[in-house]
Amino acid sequence: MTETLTDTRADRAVAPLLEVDDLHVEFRSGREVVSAVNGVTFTLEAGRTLAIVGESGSGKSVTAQAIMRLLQTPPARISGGEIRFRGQDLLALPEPEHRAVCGEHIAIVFQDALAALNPVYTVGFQLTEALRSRRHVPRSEARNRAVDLLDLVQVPNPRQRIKEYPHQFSGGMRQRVMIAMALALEPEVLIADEPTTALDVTVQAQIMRLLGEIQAEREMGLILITHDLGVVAEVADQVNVMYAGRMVEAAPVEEIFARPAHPYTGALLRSIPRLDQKGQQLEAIGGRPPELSHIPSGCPFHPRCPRDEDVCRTDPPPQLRDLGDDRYAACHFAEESQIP
Amino acid sequence: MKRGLAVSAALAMLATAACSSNSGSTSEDGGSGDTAKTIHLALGQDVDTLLPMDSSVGDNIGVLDVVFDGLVRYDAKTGKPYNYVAQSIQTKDNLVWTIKIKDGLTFSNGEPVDAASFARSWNYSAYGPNAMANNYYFKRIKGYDAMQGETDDDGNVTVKPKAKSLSGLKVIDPQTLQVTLTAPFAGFSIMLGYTGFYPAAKACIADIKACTKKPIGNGPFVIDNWNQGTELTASKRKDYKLSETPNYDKIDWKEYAGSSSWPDFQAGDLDLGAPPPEQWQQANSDPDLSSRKVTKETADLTYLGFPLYKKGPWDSIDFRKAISMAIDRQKVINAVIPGQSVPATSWVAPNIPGGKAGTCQWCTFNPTAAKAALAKAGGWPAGQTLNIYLGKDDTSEAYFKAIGDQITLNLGIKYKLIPSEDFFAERSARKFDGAFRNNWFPDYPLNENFLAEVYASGDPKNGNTNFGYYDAAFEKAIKAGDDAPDIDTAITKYAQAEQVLAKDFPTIPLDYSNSVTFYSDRVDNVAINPFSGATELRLLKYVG
Amino acid sequence: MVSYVIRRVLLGLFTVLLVLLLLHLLTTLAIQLNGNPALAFFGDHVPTASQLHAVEVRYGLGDSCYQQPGNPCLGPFWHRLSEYAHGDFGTDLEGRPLTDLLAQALPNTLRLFVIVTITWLIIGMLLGSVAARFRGRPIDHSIRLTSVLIDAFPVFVMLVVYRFIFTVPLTTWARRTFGSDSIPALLFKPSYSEEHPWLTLIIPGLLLGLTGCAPFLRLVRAAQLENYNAEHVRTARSKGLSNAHVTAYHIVRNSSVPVVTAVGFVFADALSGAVITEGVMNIRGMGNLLWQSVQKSDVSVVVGIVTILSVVTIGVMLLVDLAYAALDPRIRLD
Amino acid sequence: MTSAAVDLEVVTDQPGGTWATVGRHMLRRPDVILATLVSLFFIVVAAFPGLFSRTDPQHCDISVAKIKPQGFGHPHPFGTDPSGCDVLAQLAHGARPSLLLAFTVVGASLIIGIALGLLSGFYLGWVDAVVSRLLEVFLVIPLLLAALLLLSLFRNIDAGDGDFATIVQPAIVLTGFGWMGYTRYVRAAVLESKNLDYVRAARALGASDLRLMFSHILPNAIASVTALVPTAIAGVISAEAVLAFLGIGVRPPAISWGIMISSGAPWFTGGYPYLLLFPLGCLLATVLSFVVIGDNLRDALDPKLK
Repeated sequence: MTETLTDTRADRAVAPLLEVDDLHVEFRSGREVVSAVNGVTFTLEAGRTLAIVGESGSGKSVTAQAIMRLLQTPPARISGGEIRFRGQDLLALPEPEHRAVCGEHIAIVFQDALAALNPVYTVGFQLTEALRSRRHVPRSEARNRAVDLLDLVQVPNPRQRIKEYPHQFSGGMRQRVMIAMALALEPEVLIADEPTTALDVTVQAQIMRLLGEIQAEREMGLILITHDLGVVAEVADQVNVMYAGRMVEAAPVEEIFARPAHPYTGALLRSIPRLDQKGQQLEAIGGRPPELSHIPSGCPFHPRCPRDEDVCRTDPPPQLRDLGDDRYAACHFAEESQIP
Repeated sequence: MKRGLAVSAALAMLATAACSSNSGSTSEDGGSGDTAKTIHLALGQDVDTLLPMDSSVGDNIGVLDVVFDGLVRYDAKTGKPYNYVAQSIQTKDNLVWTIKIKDGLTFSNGEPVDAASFARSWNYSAYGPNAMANNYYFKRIKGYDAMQGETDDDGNVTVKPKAKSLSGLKVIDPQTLQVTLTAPFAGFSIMLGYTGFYPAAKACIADIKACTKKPIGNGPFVIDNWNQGTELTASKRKDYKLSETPNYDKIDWKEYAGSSSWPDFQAGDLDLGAPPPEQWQQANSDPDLSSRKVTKETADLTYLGFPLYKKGPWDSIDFRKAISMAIDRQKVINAVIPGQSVPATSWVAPNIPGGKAGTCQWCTFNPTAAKAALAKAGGWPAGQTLNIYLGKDDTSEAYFKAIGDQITLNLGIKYKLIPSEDFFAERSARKFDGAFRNNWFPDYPLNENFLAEVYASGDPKNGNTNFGYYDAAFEKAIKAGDDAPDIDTAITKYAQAEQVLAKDFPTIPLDYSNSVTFYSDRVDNVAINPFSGATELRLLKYVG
Repeated sequence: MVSYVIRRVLLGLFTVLLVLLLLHLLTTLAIQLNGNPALAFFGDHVPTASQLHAVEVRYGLGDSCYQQPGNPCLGPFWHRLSEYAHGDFGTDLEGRPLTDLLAQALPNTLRLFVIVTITWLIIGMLLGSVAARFRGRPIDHSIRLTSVLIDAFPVFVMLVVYRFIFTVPLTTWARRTFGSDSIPALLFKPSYSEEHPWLTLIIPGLLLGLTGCAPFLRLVRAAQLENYNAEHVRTARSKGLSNAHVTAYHIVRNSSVPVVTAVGFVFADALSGAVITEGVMNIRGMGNLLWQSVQKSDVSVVVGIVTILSVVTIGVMLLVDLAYAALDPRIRLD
Repeated sequence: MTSAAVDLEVVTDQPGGTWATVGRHMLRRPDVILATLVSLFFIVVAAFPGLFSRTDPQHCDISVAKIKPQGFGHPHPFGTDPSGCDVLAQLAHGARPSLLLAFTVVGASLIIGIALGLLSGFYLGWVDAVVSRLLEVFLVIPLLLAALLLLSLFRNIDAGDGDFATIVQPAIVLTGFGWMGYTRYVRAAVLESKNLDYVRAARALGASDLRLMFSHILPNAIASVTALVPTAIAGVISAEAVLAFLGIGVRPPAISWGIMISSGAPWFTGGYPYLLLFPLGCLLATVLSFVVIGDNLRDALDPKLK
């Protein structure tokens, strides 16, 4: 069944922009099989920003790459679940059709722009590459589009800068080029995989504000992947927290900050400086993120969890429970509100 | 697009240089297309000149044989000389020779072939500073010494040559040349067929450099073009008057730098060819190929010399007898150069006037007698290796390895081969400390050429240069030969000189090479010149 | 950029000068030790002192310093330098000007190199990309193994076997079926022919190229592997570009940078391969000419040819660096 | 370039363990085990040829020339060559010059290369300029061309008959024109690791230049260079055959695989294939095993290309 993707404006409003439903991703090396993502579900609506937060190794980047089918398939394998874009399961699509979606409907921005941009081509070439090779836009028109894109991302003097090479741009400017490149084909969904991690704080804020403006202006769905809750506060509408390949909490951004339901989210909040709570001792979370090859039994967070009851160790990993007000948490004691 | 520029520049530079027109003069389209009957031959690459006065070794002698006519030529079957350009050659006392030249013969550029053309060529060769390879052939003619400058031992000229021409040469009239030798020599007329005695046109002497590349000859063929190192082409002269001219029109020589021309012959690109040792067996077992094969024993002698000028076991005759009898010559030939040589049992080639097989009694394989002779000579110091020096050539290295193995096998003497490019330099500088390879390819068919030139020195103290050998009886016999009234008595006198050699046994004859030539189905009547071993190109018939 | 080229050219000239000096000292020492090539001129006959001296003068070895080992003979060195400066590259032992020798030999060697380089590029890039593309799979191992085998195969063995076993049957078959002057007939001709230089050089060039392509192939594979994992390739894929586009623009283009530098190194080694190929296949080229003149201790030809070969090598290395800078903008030629 | 730097840190952060892990990694692969066995076998043959053939390779009787291989148990198991010498004896005694030449040349080139590379990379300035000029002069004249030139020009110097004497001339020439690759490699590695943090830290702690060079920079430069060694050994072994073909390699009466191959090649085409196949087989087996070891060593040390 090769469904074509000629979606008309009408059904755009019906099916959610992007749904990830019970996604499982495994990594096979030798005889050992490691599950990097086991059972992640979330939806993204147009015009809203979903932040996925978690320490490195929690499977957030793998999820993003699974959506774009960028995972190297000898070791990695999507072993379950669906990724629906407007009701259309991307995983079922054959390669050429899936490729048509990438860039056209869903685009991604990576963390380290210097490595992500090809050093031997000019910025102009890389900006217009998708336009010229997929939409066969004539060279001059493509160049103007490139200048507009750089203008959109507030890169000064764009007509001159498109002739230059990535290594001639500063960190912040390169990240803007990445964003411009992702927007080349006016995608509806933009995935930003730790877009600001490699930048210093002041530039970080500018990039986040730029993403927010573009997302609002174009009514795009924005998935913001980061390990830094602080960055998320202003831009995100909804926050999902991931730990050891699972979604441990999902809630609107105000609720996450006000009433963190999962102990891990609470620990994350306590480890970042908060304007609203002065003089509070910053605490680092004890222990280290679990090795994906041997995730602890029961609730994966239990070795580092202040609560750590027997049930956490023995029972199977808790599922996400609905706590009302769009709040969900995967913890046996989620309902008992205010975890210290 | 700056970026692409450098890359394409790199490739372009390589491409243009590569396809620059082949600026060497493009030879006419020899092979395909035209209807002229063409013979394709191979040429060794040590051909560096086509000037007769300067050609003494290598394939250029074969080329010049069809480009020039000598006063005398040698019969293909017997090797006996007969007058060709010369009308007659007379002498009463073997001292003064009167040569009459046939009338009306011309060079390819129209100049007359007369007495002056021969005198001009001989004078040019004899003049020392011209440093011509055939210079020493004229040392028998009166006035030769006056034309050589003297040099002191470290090589700078002390005395400039006094004369520019040989006083012994007199042009009596345009067709008559009178030659006066320094001393009577019966074999002088026999020498006149050799390349060094060819005539030279005025135009050639005027511009020697051009003449080296495009000789002006009086033979049946004219050199068209010589792309040195690659190809040499010649075509038949229409206005050639004399009788010996073949039935084909063009000759195309292809030059080979050491690599064997055998595959080209097999593929049909060449009309004459000889297989390398490795292919010998296959070539002979191939019914088609072996039916088109001609072999003939030649006068090309390979022999082992010893540094008689140095103290050591060499100067004992018994030691040399032991070495000689320890070598099974036939077995070595069959293993290394099958069918390409025959064991030598004399110092003068049997097919040369005055040559007779069997003059050497100790040249047959006799291991027991060899061991006895070695013992008589005081044996060989234990542990010391016998050095064998030779030139750099795969076949001769394999041949002398087999000889060395025979000596070790039958006498227990360990040996070591020392091949070197500078073999000739070291030999004449007497640097050898062991046995060494020698080869003699006669310049003219007379037993004297094998004897006087190689062993005579007239210097009792340190003997001839290469071996340091001197025997008054040998020198006397040679002198008697020179003074003999006619050629036949001369030959018997020279033969007595060979008997003296047989008694002294200074060197060990090893083998006379067989010249073996395979020919393609396009040619016939392939005859091999007995003493030069080259194919008689004038007798070759093109059968298309 | 221009200042860089000028500086490199000057450095190159300085290097050529050093090479010339090194060559002169070596060849002079060789003559002093090996004895005088003039003696070889006389073959079996023993020359008199005056005849020998006449030939020495003709060979340009008249200067007495050639007789004393250890004497650097700087006189003749400056003489040769001034001659080179005036564009006179001297003559060989037989008096043929070097420029004539080169006019005949250089085109053949350059033709051989063009074919060799094309063979490298095609086989190297092709097999290297295939090996990288199917990394770890059996085809990757077999390609790497065969490339090692070919690399270890002495080039002369292939040439001798080809010339003595394959050429004759192939060319006779081709002549029978396609006519004696057809392309295949000339392609398999046992040795080089002046009338059809390009055709008769293809197979020798191929065989020589084959032996040199192993390092090339490994380099292409390594360079492409590095790029397969590169992040900019992942970005390109995320833009929905086709596999072919991504491979051509983002993998091959980036991995061509180290490959170009490899041409510089392997080019220098191909010169030595040429000596053997030209020897066996009877090609009148620079390698063959050099080998002949070294055998005859023909000093002026040896020095002349090696100098020209070094100039060509330096030229190629400079071009490779320029190409390197052109291919990778991060390299700045200050 | 950042990814390369990162990997270097990965390699060096367990300094002690590098070789152990490399060793474990290598020995798990079957082709490496086979390659090691083959190369060890030929090293033993080179060290003790007597074990494999009692006959003296130079005892050649022309009357038993060109005998086809008769198989073991007969006087000439591998047959005899055109001058009657036993092929098996030659193979056994030919191994030593070939391998000895390879090890000496690579060893010497390595030492020169590392020394010059280290000095020029570490000190830069005029040292680097001199070394670069030297590099360029020697790179301009390629290895084989230089060998051809030097060995033919100095052909008459006889260095005697000892094991080492027969290979001293080609060894000097091949080393003289073989060190440049290592210098470039080490220099690049030194430049790369010179300004890494752990080296700067060591310098800040007052480590002397020598200590810096030998205990900090060299170990990780060595890692990439040692991977080159086996492939270089393979290169010299096959180069020896080419030198023998040109008549300027190991000098007879000593025998080497190269000499057997170059004299055997024409006979292969003349109907005696075993004269080429036996020595060529030995050469290819040795070269192949060294290259397999070299490739795997490089892959083990440079995880990126595994």
